[in-house]
Amino acid sequence: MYWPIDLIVLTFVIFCAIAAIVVKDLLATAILFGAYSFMMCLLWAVMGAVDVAFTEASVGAGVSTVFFVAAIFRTSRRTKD
Amino acid sequence: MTVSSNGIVKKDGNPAIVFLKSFCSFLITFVLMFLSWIVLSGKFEPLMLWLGGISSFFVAYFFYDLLFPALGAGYLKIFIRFIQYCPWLIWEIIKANFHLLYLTFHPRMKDKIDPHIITFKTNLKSDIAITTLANAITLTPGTITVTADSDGVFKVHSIDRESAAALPGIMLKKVARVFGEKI
Amino acid sequence: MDNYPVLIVVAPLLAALLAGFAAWIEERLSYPIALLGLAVSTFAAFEVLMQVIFFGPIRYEMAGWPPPMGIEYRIDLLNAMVLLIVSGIAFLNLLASYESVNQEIGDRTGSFYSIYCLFVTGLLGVTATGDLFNLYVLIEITSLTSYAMVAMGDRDRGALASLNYVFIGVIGASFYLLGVGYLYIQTGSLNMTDVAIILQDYHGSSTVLTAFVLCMVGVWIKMAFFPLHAWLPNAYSYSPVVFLRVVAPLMTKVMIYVMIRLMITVFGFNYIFKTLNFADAVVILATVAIIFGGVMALAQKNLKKMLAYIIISEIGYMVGGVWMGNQLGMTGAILHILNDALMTFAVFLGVGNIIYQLKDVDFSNLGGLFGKMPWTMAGFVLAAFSIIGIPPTCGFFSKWYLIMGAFEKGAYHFAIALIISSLICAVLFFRVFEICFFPSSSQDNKQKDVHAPGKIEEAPVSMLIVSGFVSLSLIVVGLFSGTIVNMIILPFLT
Amino acid sequence: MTDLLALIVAKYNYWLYVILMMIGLYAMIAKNNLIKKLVGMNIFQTAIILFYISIGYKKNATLPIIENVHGTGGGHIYAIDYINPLPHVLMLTAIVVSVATFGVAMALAVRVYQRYKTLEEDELRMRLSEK
Amino acid sequence: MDLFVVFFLITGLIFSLGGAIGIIRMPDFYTRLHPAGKLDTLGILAMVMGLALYNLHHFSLESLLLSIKMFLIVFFVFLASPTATHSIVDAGMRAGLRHWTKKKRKG
Amino acid sequence: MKFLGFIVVGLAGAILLYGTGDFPDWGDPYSPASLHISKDYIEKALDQTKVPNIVTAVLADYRGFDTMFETAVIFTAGLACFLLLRDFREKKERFYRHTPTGVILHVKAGKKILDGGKEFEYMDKDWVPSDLIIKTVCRILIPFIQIYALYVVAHGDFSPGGGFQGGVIFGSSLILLAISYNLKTLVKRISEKMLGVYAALGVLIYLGIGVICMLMGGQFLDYAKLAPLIPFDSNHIRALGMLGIEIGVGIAVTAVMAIIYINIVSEGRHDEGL
Amino acid sequence: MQTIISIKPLLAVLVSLFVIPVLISSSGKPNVRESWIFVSGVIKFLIIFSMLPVILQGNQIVLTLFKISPGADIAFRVDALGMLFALVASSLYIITSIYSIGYMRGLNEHGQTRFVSFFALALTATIGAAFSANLLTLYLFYELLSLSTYPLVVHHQDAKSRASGRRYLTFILGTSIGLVLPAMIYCYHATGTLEFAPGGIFSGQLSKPSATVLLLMFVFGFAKSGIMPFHSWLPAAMVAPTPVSALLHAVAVVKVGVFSIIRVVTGIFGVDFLLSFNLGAWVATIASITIVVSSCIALTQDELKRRLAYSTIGQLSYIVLGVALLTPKGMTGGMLHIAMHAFGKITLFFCAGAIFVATGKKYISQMVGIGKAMPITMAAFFMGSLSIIGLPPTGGFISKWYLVLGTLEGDHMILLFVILTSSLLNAAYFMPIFYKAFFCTKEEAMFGAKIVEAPMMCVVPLVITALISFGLFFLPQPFLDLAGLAAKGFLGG
Amino acid sequence: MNTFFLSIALGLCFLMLFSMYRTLFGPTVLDRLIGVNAIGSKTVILLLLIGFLYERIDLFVDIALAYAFLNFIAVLAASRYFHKRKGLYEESFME
Repeated sequence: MYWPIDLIVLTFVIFCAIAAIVVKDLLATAILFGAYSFMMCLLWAVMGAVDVAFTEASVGAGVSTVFFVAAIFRTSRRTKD
Repeated sequence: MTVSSNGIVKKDGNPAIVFLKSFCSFLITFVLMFLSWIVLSGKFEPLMLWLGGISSFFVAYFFYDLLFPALGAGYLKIFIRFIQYCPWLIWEIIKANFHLLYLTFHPRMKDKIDPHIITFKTNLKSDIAITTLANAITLTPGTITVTADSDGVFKVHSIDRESAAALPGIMLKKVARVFGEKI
Repeated sequence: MDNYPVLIVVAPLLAALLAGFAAWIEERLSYPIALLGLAVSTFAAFEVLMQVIFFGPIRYEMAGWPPPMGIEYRIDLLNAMVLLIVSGIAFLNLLASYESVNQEIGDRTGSFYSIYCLFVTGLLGVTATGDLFNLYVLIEITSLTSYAMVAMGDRDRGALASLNYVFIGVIGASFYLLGVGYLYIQTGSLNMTDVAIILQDYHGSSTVLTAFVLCMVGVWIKMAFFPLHAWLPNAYSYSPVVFLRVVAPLMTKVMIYVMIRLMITVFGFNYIFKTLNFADAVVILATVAIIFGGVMALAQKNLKKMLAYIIISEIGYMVGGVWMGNQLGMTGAILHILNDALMTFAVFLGVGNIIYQLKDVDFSNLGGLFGKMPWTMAGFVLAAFSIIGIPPTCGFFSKWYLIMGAFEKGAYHFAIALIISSLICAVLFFRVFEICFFPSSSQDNKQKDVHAPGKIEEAPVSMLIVSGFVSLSLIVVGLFSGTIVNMIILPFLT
Repeated sequence: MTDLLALIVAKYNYWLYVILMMIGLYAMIAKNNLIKKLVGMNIFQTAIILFYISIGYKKNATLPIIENVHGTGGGHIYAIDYINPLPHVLMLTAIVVSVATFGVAMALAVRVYQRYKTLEEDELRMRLSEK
Repeated sequence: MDLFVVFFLITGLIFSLGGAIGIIRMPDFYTRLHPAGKLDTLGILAMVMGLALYNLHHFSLESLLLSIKMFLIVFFVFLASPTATHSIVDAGMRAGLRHWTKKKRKG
Repeated sequence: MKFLGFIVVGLAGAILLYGTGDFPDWGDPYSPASLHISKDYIEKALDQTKVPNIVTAVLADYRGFDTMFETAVIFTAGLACFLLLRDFREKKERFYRHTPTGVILHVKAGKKILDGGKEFEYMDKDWVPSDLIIKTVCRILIPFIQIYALYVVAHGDFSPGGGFQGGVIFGSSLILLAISYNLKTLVKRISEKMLGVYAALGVLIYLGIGVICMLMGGQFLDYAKLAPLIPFDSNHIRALGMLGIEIGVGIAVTAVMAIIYINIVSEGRHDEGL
Repeated sequence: MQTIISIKPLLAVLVSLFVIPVLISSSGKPNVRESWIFVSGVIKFLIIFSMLPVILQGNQIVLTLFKISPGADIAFRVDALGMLFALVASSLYIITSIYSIGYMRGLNEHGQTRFVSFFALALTATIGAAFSANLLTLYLFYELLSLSTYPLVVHHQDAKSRASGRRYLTFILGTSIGLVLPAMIYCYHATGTLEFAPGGIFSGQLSKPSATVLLLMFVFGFAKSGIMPFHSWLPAAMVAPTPVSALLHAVAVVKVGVFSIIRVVTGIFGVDFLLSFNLGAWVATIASITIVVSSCIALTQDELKRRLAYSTIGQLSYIVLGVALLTPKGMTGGMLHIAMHAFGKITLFFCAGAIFVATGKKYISQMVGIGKAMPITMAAFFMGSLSIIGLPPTGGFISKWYLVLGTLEGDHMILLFVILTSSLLNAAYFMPIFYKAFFCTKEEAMFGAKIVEAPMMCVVPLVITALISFGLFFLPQPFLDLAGLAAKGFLGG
Repeated sequence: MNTFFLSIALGLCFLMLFSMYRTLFGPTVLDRLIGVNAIGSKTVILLLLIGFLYERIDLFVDIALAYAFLNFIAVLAASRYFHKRKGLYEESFME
């Protein structure tokens, strides 16, 4: 029933994933990765996996991104690819 | 009673009064937390209420100084005045948004806008007042607070001239009134 | 007491947590706590093995839910044996490594013991469980602890090696998880026996085939089977000795166990050797692994790295034996799990003692060690003989069965590879012995200057006792391998 | 045409999960930067989660949380009305594992950077061979 | 009642649309923040209000609490969104991003 | 490497796509996965455990053993970060700022600033004053986030969420404190030692419940055997057991998230972060 | 024929194993240490000797230690052949231990404790191999022997000895792991047993080609026997101290190789089986080639010990040849040659060692006139070489006599020719030594009056062995009986 | 009403595309941050809408709330980076 939403969000997810690994700035990667997690969370919610969505929201969007930024803060943003 | 920049309450003065003040602060936090719990939970079984009580106690015990670092007398007053201030703010926000909507959809948007940064100083003292004003500025017409420091100096980015012209103006007065400060 | 099966796993976990506590409160307590936990675990494993031998397989239902719904521990002979190996070796290693930990880890020993116990918990859980997903979680515990431990050893290169290990490890575990997913979508169950029953109707399904391939690739990555081995040498050679001594013997063996478990219990021999037909290819791969590991080991200049490549070679033995698809090969592989665990442990105990005194095990440093650490080296020599496969050490007997299995299947290339690998091991170890035992007098003087004479002494007694015990057990196990085969392996296989 | 659409609707989730997984795997194998690899790793893991959640989904079913507990005495619970909860459970665990791995890997990356002042693999290799 | 709901939702959608378009069209980072920070916030307000109203269809204590909970989101967003905006703008300033000015474009 | 990557990826993708061939349709209610054990879970969970959220019931009860190890994984991660990064060595030089005047003092290694120096603030070379607005807003928000987190922990039985999610949110609130003020504030409020102890305590609660069940004569984690210990509500004993372990998970996760964050962001020095 | 279960074989094996810790613990006190060695040697000999009557009555002593898998246990069985070999080895061990005291102290060698410990270990392995009941046990002790002699070979720890040690291991371990192990496992796989049975264990499982390959794998695999082309470890191993060369590389190690070949040929393949495929000829051919070639090489060697080593290679092949004849006389002769050659060759090595101790000379060309300086030694040397050449009145004559009879019995004229030729060659490479030693002018003599006999401890043993090999001509009884008994057993008589 | 909600949800998805554009291509990191922030706020609504579609709004409110919190934290952390580390690199081709 919700497959249009599902499909659109899934497409976004794939865009985000590609962008996250192509972009040439690690902070941007971190941010895109956050967006990726948001999308994933939405996707789980659409598919009815509320618990997973909740976890993904709290982990992917919150903690993971923060860890990521923290790690970049302590290392470097530079990347060649 | 002062608050250092790292958020730890420094207790000076009479220990009894300090304790009383902390306790009041704790109590208010507790009540607030418990109310939040009830709103969130929506269950009135004894177990849940007990859990809520414990949780609220826990949060209030460890973090009361965050919510009410300096317990003044007028919190209730401020709260009421803040409620009164809200509708006005919302109205302002809606106005601002229509303005912005207009700008956004305008075909020659780039002629309409003229971003620049203005700086002004206010006499607001308390953190909370400054923050409220800053957030209000951010939410209302075409302006975003860039920095606001504890001396009350604001740096504002505004999207066009007329938005900038309105500052600080009436908003400052309103906020100052809410928090009982001099302008 | 009926709760022994779960006690095996829970005791180390409890010890890990209490050691973690103690790390903050009174750090000296951590060591006895960890030791106690592992001792309890070993005892429970021993009890379970006895029960299984005399009364047949044990099923333990977690939380009292019947198997397909809940998680169950299903302990049969193979399980019980591996459990005893794992807990016993972990316990002995801990017994031997008090001084070594103090020397290497320094100011956070409490946490170290905690993470060590967690690692052991993971391995034991992997071995004991009868649930596919539970297996994954426990694999991840072992992996995570390994990542941390590998990075702790070498301040310089450890982190990088560990990070590469993380990538590979995650790919491996994820492949396994995917495989489980493919199984789940086809069967709807996660319990091994349950899945096996349902799978019988789906032998032709492409999903099951994919699931099988994925599971195997995942497990192979984790065990560092030949084309997927790249992580192992670095990861092992940079980890601290205490950990090395337990990860090198146990990690790969437990993964081999997982492979056997998947092959026997979940997919079934009929499926693998009748429906599918790439067993020969895997045996060839194993052959290549054996040769490759040996050849690479020849090229190494560092004892740890050399041993790491030998481990890769040994993995080839076991995988080849299992995929031989006959009883002899399987017997050999299972016996080799035991033997290889013991002999790798023994050899690394020796290496550990050397490192305790020398800090470095490049070949150039080892001159004349025998004179200085005779007991250590005696143990090392025994272990080396076992790896070469000289009777009556245990390494010979598993090789015996493996070669017989190869003959039975007609996989002569595998048998030849085994022989060649033995020869290579002989070359490798005698090269080491030559340096350690008979330093040529001309070089002797130079090397004496390197570590001022008399500075190197024998390792602490606790290390020596364990080392001696394990080395002797190599012979004992070798001599009683007939008993082991008859009491444990053959009943399991038939 | 409708058949094709039906097929696509029936399977696209699985196909897209494969694509996602390939992206992650590619990043893990071929990217030069260690943090990029980490991102790839996470994408890979999420792809698996997507796969599992897709298994669990059922059309015209509701969430696996039974509503109105006190009212259930009247009606029986039918499995077909509820989305399969088991994959969700498994994936909760998997997410936890992945975030734990992620944290540890980040810590490792910080350590690597402390030592070598770079996170690029080729530069790291160069540093190693210099030594 | 439904009419209100529809109205609120549509209004919210329009505001959000404005925000989205603004993000695309605005010439530089600082100006983009204006629609992003404000229009979206108001969009959320409107839409949540609509949904909360809809939720009150079957009026009960539970649904009332639920609606209050939704407003909690709004309250939260109203606190957080300007702060986030401010934080981003501050970051831009500190990062040394120069803002777009009319003069420059002409010159 | 790129080429190899393409080959491997292509191969893996091909295998996986091949495997999808025999899949049941997406969302098919009659797929094997939906018919076998998940059916039992859905239909029996409420009766057997009195927990309406089937996911929680399965997570914490039927497959509670998994979840225990999941918690152990989290604990491991925290421990690993501590072991990997924690650096007890003192920095070579330190900077202190005198709060009232803003004068910055430079202190060499080994020397300590006057102990009564409450007015001195430790700082790093990339120290910036924390932003007033952010600070104030976060100050207000953090208690609410925390009560929400606790709510999530407690309501794992009825709504999505549970120990892990609640713990993560609570941990995030601590992280938020560190971001909006500075890391020292967080470390002062909840010491490293406390975090370590909490992390172990959380898992220990979980494990302890399991062991108590065992001591009461049941299987490991068999909550039904807890009934004699709890005087009321023996009908919901399994739900209560689950609540207990959710609390344990929550504590552990909170502590571990804070540990990981603190260690990563300060390279293990616990002095200065984002 | 009775089968008696007794613990004596185990005791015989373990005596010198258990003495090792004692040796190590008394490493600071040489006298105590050496008396222990002597005591253990005597005990061992006595245990073995006590079994002799039982064996001579045609009985067997068996003992199973560990059950590994059916048909392949760790087990001992004492039969005539094993008894013969064990008797020779253990008796010579006593003598050698006395000799090594003199030699090692005379040269003031380093690492004496290590030396004697591994020496004892090597003897354990030798006796174990002699008493093995099946191929698995034999292989076990064979490997143990290889490993325990390695430290003895590299005893000097210089570059040369390390190179020799490497060569030694390469050949011994390489062949045993590379050839014997797979062959053995194949046997077990094909037949399900590895027991040495009088008629062999194969009963039609093997075709001729595979049997040939298997036999060759065994024969070449037991490279300790010095069969060409896997012989070159033996001359290389001569860098070891002379007691090692004497006991191990003239008696224990090489004889274990030969002994293993005999065991395999008779116990695994069985005489009938070999005859039916005419496989004995293969082995005989290889042995003949080895005999002739090694004797020729020996002619060219200048270093005394190397010359003896090549002589050993040739003599060992006599034994193999004798067994490969597959006739009663031939086999008796072959097995008898184990004993005869042992006593003869050990005398020669003792002499070489004594010369080295006394003069420090290794090369024959440097030994001009030595007979006058060391008359006793050189007399013993003469006696020993007579035995090796096979001239009466020495024990060597008897075994060679039986060999010749064997060739006649089997109608192998070429082999007879080979034996005779090589005896001539033997004479040709020994006689120049005497010539140099005794027949020289005063001017040519390289040794002044300073040079006297080696220490007492060196001289006495070599005299004893020389006398024994002399005495064996007149009293070959126990050995001859044992060899005959063994041959009868193997031929299914 | 469900159809209406669905169409609103699709509309929001469509709007998300714009924000997504900023996130994917936005010249500077901070532009991406804006995009993410905007996506986050839309997702909150989407979650609520899905809740209505499933008729289980009580569950989805929790998620939405958590989502709002955590989005805020993530954005704050990312922007906080720039408070401490200067420089946007040579990415600034936006003029």
